[in-house]
Amino acid sequence: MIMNWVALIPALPALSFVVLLPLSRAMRKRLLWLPPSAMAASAALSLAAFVRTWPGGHHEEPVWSIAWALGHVGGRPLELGLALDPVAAATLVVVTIVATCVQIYSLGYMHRDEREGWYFAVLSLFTAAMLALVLSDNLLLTFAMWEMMGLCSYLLIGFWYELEGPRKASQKAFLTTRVGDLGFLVALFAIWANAGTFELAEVLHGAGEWAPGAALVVSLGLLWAAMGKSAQIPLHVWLPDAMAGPTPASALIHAATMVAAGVFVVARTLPIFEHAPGVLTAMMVVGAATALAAGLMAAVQHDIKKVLAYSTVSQLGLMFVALGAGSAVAALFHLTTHAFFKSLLFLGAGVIIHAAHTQDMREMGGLARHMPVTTATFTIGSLALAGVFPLAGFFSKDEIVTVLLHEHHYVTVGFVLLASGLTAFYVTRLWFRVFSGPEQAEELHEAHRSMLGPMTLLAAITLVAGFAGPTYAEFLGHEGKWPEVTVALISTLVAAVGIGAGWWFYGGRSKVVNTRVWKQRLGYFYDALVQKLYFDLTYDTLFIKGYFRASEGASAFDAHVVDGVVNGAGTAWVATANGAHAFDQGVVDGAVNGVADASKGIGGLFRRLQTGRLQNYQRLVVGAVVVLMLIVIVSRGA
Amino acid sequence: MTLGLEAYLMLAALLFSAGMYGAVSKKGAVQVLMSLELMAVGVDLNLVAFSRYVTPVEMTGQFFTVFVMIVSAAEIGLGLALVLAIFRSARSSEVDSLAELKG
Amino acid sequence: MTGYGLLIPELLVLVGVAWALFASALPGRDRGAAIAGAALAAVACAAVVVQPAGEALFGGALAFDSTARFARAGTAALSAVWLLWTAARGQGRTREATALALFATLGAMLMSAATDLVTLVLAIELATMPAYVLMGYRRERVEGLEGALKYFLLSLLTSLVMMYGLSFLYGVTGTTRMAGFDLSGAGVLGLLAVLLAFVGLFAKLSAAPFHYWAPDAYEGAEPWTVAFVSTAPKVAGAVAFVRLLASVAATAPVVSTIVLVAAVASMVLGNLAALTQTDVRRMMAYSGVAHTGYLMLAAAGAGAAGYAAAVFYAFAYAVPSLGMMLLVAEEGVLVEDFAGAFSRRPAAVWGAVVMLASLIGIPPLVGFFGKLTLFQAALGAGFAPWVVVAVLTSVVSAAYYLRIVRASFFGEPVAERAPLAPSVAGSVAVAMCVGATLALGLAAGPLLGWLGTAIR
Amino acid sequence: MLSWIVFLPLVGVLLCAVLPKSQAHLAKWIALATTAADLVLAGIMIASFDAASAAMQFVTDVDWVPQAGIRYALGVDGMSAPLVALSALLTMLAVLASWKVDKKPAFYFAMLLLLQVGMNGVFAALDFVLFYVFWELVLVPMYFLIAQWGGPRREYAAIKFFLYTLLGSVFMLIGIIALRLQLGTFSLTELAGLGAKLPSEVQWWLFAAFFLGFAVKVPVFPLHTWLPDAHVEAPTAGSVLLAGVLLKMGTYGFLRVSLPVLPEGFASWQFAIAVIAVFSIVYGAAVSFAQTDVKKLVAYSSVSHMGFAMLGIASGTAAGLNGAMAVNISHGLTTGMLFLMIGMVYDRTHTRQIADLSGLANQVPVIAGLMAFASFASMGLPGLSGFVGEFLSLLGAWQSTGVAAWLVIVGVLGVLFGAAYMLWMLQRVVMGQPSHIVADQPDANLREIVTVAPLVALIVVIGLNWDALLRFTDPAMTALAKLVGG
Repeated sequence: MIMNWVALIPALPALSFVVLLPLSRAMRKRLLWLPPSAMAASAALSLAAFVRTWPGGHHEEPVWSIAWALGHVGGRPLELGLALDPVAAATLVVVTIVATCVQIYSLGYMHRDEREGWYFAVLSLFTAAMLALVLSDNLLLTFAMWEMMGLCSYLLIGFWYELEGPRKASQKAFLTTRVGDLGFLVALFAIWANAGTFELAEVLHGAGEWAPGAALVVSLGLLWAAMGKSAQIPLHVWLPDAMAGPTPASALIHAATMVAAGVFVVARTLPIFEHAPGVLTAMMVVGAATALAAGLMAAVQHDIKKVLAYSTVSQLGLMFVALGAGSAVAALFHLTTHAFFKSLLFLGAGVIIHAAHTQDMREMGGLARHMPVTTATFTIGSLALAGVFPLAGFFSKDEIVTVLLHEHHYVTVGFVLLASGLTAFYVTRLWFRVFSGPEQAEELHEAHRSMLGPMTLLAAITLVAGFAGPTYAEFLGHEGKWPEVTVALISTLVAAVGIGAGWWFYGGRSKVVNTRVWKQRLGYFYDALVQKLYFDLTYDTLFIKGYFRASEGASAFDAHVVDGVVNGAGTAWVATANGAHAFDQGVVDGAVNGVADASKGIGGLFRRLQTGRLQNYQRLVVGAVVVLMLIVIVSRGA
Repeated sequence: MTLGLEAYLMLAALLFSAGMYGAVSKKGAVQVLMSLELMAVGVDLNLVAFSRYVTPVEMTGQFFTVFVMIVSAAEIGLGLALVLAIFRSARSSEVDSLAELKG
Repeated sequence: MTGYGLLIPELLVLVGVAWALFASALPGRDRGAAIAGAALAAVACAAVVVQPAGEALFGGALAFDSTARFARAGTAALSAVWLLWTAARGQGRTREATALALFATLGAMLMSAATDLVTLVLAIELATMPAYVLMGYRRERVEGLEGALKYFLLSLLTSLVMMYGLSFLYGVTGTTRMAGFDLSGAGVLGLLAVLLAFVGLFAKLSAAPFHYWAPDAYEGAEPWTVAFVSTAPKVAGAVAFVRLLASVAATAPVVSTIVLVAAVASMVLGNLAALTQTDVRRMMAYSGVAHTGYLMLAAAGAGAAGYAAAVFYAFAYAVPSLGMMLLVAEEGVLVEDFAGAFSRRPAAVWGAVVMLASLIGIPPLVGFFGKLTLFQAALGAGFAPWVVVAVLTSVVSAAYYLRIVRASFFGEPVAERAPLAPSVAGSVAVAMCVGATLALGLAAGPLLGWLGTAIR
Repeated sequence: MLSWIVFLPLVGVLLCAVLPKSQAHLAKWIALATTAADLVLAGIMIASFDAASAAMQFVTDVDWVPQAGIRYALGVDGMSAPLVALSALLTMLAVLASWKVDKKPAFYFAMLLLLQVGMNGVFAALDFVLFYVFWELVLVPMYFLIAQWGGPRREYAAIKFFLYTLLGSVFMLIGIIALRLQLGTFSLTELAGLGAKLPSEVQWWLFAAFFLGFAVKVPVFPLHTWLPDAHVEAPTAGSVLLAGVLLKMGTYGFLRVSLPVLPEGFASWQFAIAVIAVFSIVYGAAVSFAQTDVKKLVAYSSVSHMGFAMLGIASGTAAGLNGAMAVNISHGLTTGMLFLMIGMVYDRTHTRQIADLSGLANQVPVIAGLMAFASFASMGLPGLSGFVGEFLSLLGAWQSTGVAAWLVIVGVLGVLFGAAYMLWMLQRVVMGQPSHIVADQPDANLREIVTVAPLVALIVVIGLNWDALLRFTDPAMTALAKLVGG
């Protein structure tokens, strides 16, 4: 049965962008109800689609699919297409729910900003692109939406473009992700060269018979792209700076959707990676390293949003580890749960920043007493992130650990557990810094109802989502089972240790904690972490400044040398043509300088031949006659 | 001893080159004109010699010589008129003193 | 219309001469003679066009084949246009100028038809002698006379060398009919004869090693006299050159190497020397040398196509450069004098742009088709490297021609100049040149067809 | 029909020429009317163009100079039809953009129309000499447009442009004549098949001659130094047409002549062209990153974009050649639009220095928005026309045997550098606080928006539905790819 209404899911938010785009600011303000309602409708449709694909499970034909020809190249049609299969259906629900919460939340949060209309328009366009990516069953369409999301994140990060920070951060974000996108492009070329089509099913099906190195090139390209989009080391530098954008935007983009797109695409194309095992291990290594490094850096940040940003990088690292171990389900499940509790934390952070009028945790404290709802929901989110028992985070992280144990990657398990411990530690540190301790800001008050509503909804989901683990796995066509007791115990223990350490350092304090104590104990290691492990420093000096110098050199080279070659050739000749100084420089500007100088030099030479004295001419004529006679005689004789 | 064609040609060549040397080296315009006239004589002698030895019957050479003589006479007349005009306005007929036009 | 009827165009020109010389007795002012001359020259041109080609006269001394017909019509037309302009703007003694010009035209028309050494020598002298007087036209200006003297002496020297060569040519082959030349048995003497003969023609066409008279003579003379001397006789000169070359090339291949050497020398020297000129007359002199080089490159190709291309190119060069020299006569001799010309006379400056573009070889003008057929002939004869030289030097030529355009469009007028007296006839003459440059470009086909390939 | 499209503007030129001094301001209306009529004709031609067949359509073929074998032959196929339409469209927009020209307007618009005759003629010509006639004809009006209405160094830039292109094209003339001598015809359609018969040594030399002629126009790395000067000094309309159409004559020359007529010549030169193309991409992007004049930045970006087109051509595969054509059309649209926007900014602030401009978004949001749109289109953002050309060229190059894979990867870097300089420009010009020059400037008026609207529409339409363009180019390019054995 034709379910073409599914295509409406990405179309509705796109429509609201197209409607808002040409309007003036005042008109946009009046139509502000349009984007959230479009989002809500899209969420409803996603739920309906989810119900329609229930019970899901693994079968060849997608529930619904539509394809259309984009163009013809060399006679072969180039097709794009959307398809609804269990993976897409599940992710659709997650994305639309989070997006709707963020949109409703933003109504309150962005209330005073006069360019609010533009914010909602771009947010809708972004969501449309994400939904289209999820639904896409054609890698070219995926790439197109991938870059579209990059553009929207550029516009959203750079929303307050009057300020220096957002301007630089948006450009950094776009260029760093574009570095990753180059990988995607190369992968697309290799796919087209080998499979002759971008249609996902055919590509996965035919991956076996490709030319030897092709699978390696494709998977490396896709991995590199995912590392760019999901901010894995070494391409993670843009995410912390991206916090310069509005917080709800970060909640949607840098917690739930865009950064997760990398994981989603790799999950979709995992069969290709199986043909290049080396890439899987590389992915696991990158994931583990990122999880640990990001966790460490999160622990030393003072800006609340930066802590959450590094935490996202760390959690994404975990998802990469799951993918590296070959289990798409574990990664997707963690992606789902992470989407909920991380966006909840970001929304919470938004409220906290509004209340404390600062992003620096050192100037916060004692919010718990005045903001009960925010504290409650934030706590649920933090505990989920830390991996405490009843909450979603615990189940999805355990899923990953069980998969790792099953695949006997014991070293990686160590890394994961260490990272989880660190996560618990910095979550507790954040919680106590913000909620306990002396109040530093005046008249703290609870946020507006429209902002708390979505947060409570997300908190409720986080409470319940964990238990959906096995059913989620079966829906995706894998046998779902509860995590073993041993694994549950180990991870709870690790979480407890983390929380305890956090409590011990930052809990129950009456005065403001300063960081000097850390500096003495850890010394230069602490500085390294504060300096974000010198990544930014090396990139700036090596790539950014290097490129500046290279382009300055190229421009000078072009203006003087290449152009100069045209002039140089002239001046060189002129210098050799003796008596060059005779003709004046003024005459030169009329013609093409280099070649002109040369020809002028020689021209000058000929003119000197013309002395004006008749005798010379006669002698030259007679001389010429004699020379010609010699030529004739010699050539005749020869 | 009978004088063959080569002897006449040698004489003509001698006259021609003497005239050419004179035209090239002499200072005065009139002297240059006279040397050119000498070259013309060389050409005429050459033509007459050929007519006598190569085409004695048709005597095409003779006609050729007549025309060449007429033409060079007219040329020299014109040349003298030109030199006179220059002498009247520039007070000197030194060929090399006239060198304003150059470059 | 055979036999002596063929000579009607020449007779018309002769009537023109008579009218100019003895006009003092007849009514009508000084200018009347020039206008009458122009009209007669035009009628002569029409008469030539009407004539069928291919007749020989005086026992083969004159052959009115299609190439001769093209050159005679061309020369007559060019002198008609020049006379029209002189009637309007000539400065004094126009009757003498008309007589001299028509004499030269008569000489040129005969030269293009001459197939016998004797008629050739006569025609050449008839064409060049009036030129000496025209170059020294302003008796009171010493430079004029100096230029004329240099032109006279060098030209006389080279024509005597030519006659010496021709005498040997007659001696060796035993005949003065060009068609009958057979130099195969002649050995070195024959080749020397040919070489010496060509020295004169090189000088007449101001080809490179023998061009020294041109720049000084052009600079000394009045621009409007240079206009005639540098263009009208050149078409006929090209025909004579090609006819002599055709007659000897078969049996003395070394001559085409000599012509090639002269051609390349002319192209390079002419264009490069013109680059830094500030006096437009000297620039046009060197440009004349350069264009003679192109013309000889085609002729060196030694083939029917090459000869036709050379003659066509001579005409394609003559028309725009006549127009340009007339404009120089009106605007002033230095490149700076053209400054701000566009604001004064936009139509005339546009005419200059068209003519200069044709000289550069920009399509769709007559110059382009001249160069196209020329390069085609040269490439056909395997002169690829020399064609590259020709192509590069024509780019260089664009540089100095554009300086005139640049001055007239963007230069600020240096001194406040008295606006030129408007004259219909003068502008019509220049307009005819511009029109011909454009029309003959678009109608290059029929023109080439009409020219035909008479000379094998 | 084609003769009308090519020579209709000539009517406009004559009308402008004959305008008395007093009514000189009427010239712009004449120009608008003629270019609009020309666009309508071009529209009819595109609409009634039968995309399926790769053969020449609307052909007129009559003798011109029979002695030299030159024919007056016009015709369009899948490759030239879109280019003729692009030229017609951009010229009309150029006329609209020069509404405020008050210095000698009759002369200005006459030159613009004469330029259009040349441009339309080049794409429609089927006889090689006719092609060369229009190719050279374009030089004269462009020379006057730059030299008369240009910026401070206009005379130098104009003469440099003239001599540079003339040098290239005279070598092409030698090639044309050599082809005529070897193969006996000037007709491009006949030549296409015959060329293979030539010995590969001759093909190598001929390809070199044509390469010089076309590469100067594209422009390709060593021969590009005329472009920045010409662009910076040309008036807005001049830059739009120079970048929008004139550069395409170079690549069109490769596609119409070099590839089909000299397949072996192409095979021996293929790798060299690919290297030069990729170098142009990266080099152009790097140099434009350091520019201080926004117009020079866009000029160097043209070097980079046309590098993609050359890479597509070097690939010789159907995808690559389609990519080259796509770059031609989309670069015409995007860079044309960029120059129009820069023109608007210049009309207001009379400066093009990036340092003086900032904060356009707050002061003139519409212009800023359109400028950002054009920048993202030229950066190759999927969904807009820029991506089509770059993606297909790189894809074709990857598939092609003649182009090494590492070259494509360096080419892909060009995509990144392209984004870098465009964003860097946007960040300084569009974002930030309005500088004192930008403050209290009026936003875009209706005429300016109407000028840019068709470009925006086309960029989006081609971006979303590639077949809008590929429908025309694919048959011709597939046939060409088979001919070249790509």
